[in-house]
Amino acid sequence: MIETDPDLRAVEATLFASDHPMTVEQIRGYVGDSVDVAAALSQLSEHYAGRGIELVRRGKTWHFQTAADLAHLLRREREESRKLSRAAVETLAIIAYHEPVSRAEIEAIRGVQISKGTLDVLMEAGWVRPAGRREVPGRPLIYATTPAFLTHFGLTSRKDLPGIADLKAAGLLDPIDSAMGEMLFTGEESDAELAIDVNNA
Amino acid sequence: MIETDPDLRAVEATLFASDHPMTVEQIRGYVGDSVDVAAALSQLSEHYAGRGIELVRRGKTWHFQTAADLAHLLRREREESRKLSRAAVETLAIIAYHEPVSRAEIEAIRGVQISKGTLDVLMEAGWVRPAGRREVPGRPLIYATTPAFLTHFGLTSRKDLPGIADLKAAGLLDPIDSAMGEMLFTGEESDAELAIDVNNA
Amino acid sequence: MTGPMLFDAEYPLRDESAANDQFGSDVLTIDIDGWEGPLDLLLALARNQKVDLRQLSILALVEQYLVFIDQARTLKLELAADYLVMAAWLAYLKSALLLPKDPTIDPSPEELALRLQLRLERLNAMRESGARLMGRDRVGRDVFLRGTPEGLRVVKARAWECDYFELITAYGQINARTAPAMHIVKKRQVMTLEQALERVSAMIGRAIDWTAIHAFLPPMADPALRKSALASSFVAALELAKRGLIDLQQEATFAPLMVRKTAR
Repeated sequence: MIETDPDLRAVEATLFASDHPMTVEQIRGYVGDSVDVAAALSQLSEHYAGRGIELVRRGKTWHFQTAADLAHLLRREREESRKLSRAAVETLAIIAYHEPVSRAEIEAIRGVQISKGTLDVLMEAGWVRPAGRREVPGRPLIYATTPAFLTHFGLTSRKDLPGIADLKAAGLLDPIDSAMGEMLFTGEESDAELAIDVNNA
Repeated sequence: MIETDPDLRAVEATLFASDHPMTVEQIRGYVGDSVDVAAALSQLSEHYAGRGIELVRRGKTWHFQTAADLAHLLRREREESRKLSRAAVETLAIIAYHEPVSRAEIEAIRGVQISKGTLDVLMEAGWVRPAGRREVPGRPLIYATTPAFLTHFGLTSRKDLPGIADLKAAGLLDPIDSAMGEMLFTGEESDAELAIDVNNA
Repeated sequence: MTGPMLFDAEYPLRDESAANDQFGSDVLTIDIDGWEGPLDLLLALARNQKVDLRQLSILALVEQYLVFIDQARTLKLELAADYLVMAAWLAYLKSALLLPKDPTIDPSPEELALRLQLRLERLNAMRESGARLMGRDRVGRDVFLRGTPEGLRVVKARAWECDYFELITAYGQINARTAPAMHIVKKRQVMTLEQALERVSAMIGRAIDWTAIHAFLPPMADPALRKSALASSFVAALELAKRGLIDLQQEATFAPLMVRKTAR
């Protein structure tokens, strides 16, 4: 009987008790080397399929979560997470679809400079991290998404990003046209925007 | 099939996501009045019986928890080994050879004071324990070794410890002695020069 | 075709636009602050053409942008420099597109228009992707992790290291260090004062003239013994001099000590 398999129980209990998603190696650290963790995980995720709780994989990590279609029941008393600004959402999307990208590349796509706070917000949320430097003059920092990004947005891997295959096929994720960028968008302050006297804040 | 019963799924997800144990009424507040929560709970607890996760009832409230017999998995020990300091090794040796001894006695034998931390480390290692008080003025604590000490050093009893004579025979008393000797008899000979030799006894 | 179309109500990021749909200039006064740069404005204008961005009429778009900027200026709104740079560039692009083709211009106006279009497509793609990303089942909003995880703990146990040899050596050293000090001096080969007296007295009979004291020393290899012999012989010489048997003489400090039998 599947329920009494001690390896399965051990993996199930470990993931259930953990307060963060775990990799196979991390789980093995708790249940012992003798357990085939990967096999147990795949059996478990089958077992939980269609239930109120699901076992899901995000990148290299696994965790239990409630089934997405039950959101309407549970959302009620949960606070909506603070809304991200439009600039932050776009910046996150650019990093996720193009990673790794430098700040200048993000700016070239958006056509404006990004204010300092935007990347900070994304890093504070744990979705974005600096991922080294680009070996070009100036050695700019480049940014990439984190495992927590995959977890939060329910992505098994970056290949799961909505529409990424189509965008790639359409050439929209190619390195940006720097000629045009230089012509139009060098060194301009974006925060000023269309600075107005008639602000309707 | 049990897994697809929507009422069951709803109750399962609600309890999983809740940050406190819930009564039947509280659960009903989430899943709706149409659901027979009590029946769903009893079906669920049957389903989870014997797995790594258990649905348990405490008084009027229900919650999920990791199976009690797997609690040992959730606590993983990581050993970090560190070398005992020179002072600690000497203190341990003195306790082993002279037990039970008070701190003042240890200091008298070592010829150096010991810091409080030294005895603490030996007790943390499980090799030394307080063994009552000496019935002298001030009633100082006295210390002795533990069975774990014998085990660690592979001794059947303290009588296995080599005596001073054994140590001497093994050359273990020599290092300091010979160093002193060299200092006295080589370095200084040149100064003697015309010293008149009266002590040729 | 300019003003009202700019603020199509379907553009979701600007709520106030619907009410001001009909009057371009009014719209400008209330909503001009919402743009995130000229490219953003261009994209909003482009979406108002309600065609696939790939079928976009760049000329119409350029026209709209220029009109928009013009209106902003008539309203004496202060325009950020980048909007004006874009306007200048678009005005150039417009004239280049309208004029008869000049094959010497590189890149050609058509090429530039294509690049502009691609940029708009890109920005649009990222904007839509961002929205789709935000709309996914997100942890904490749509799906939930366990409310009360027991948590996994790693308990750090410090293991102290010490082996048996270290232990007993340490004890040996304490003993060695604290044992009462006993000094043993090595037995050395020496020439005693008695030996020296005997030897010097015996030899002095033969020495008629001044002789260095070294000559009275026995031939010996060991320098230590030689020193001892020298010292003893020196003391012996003093003793013999005191008895009046020999004379001693030294010409200068550290000069050889000369010995001879007392002249009678």
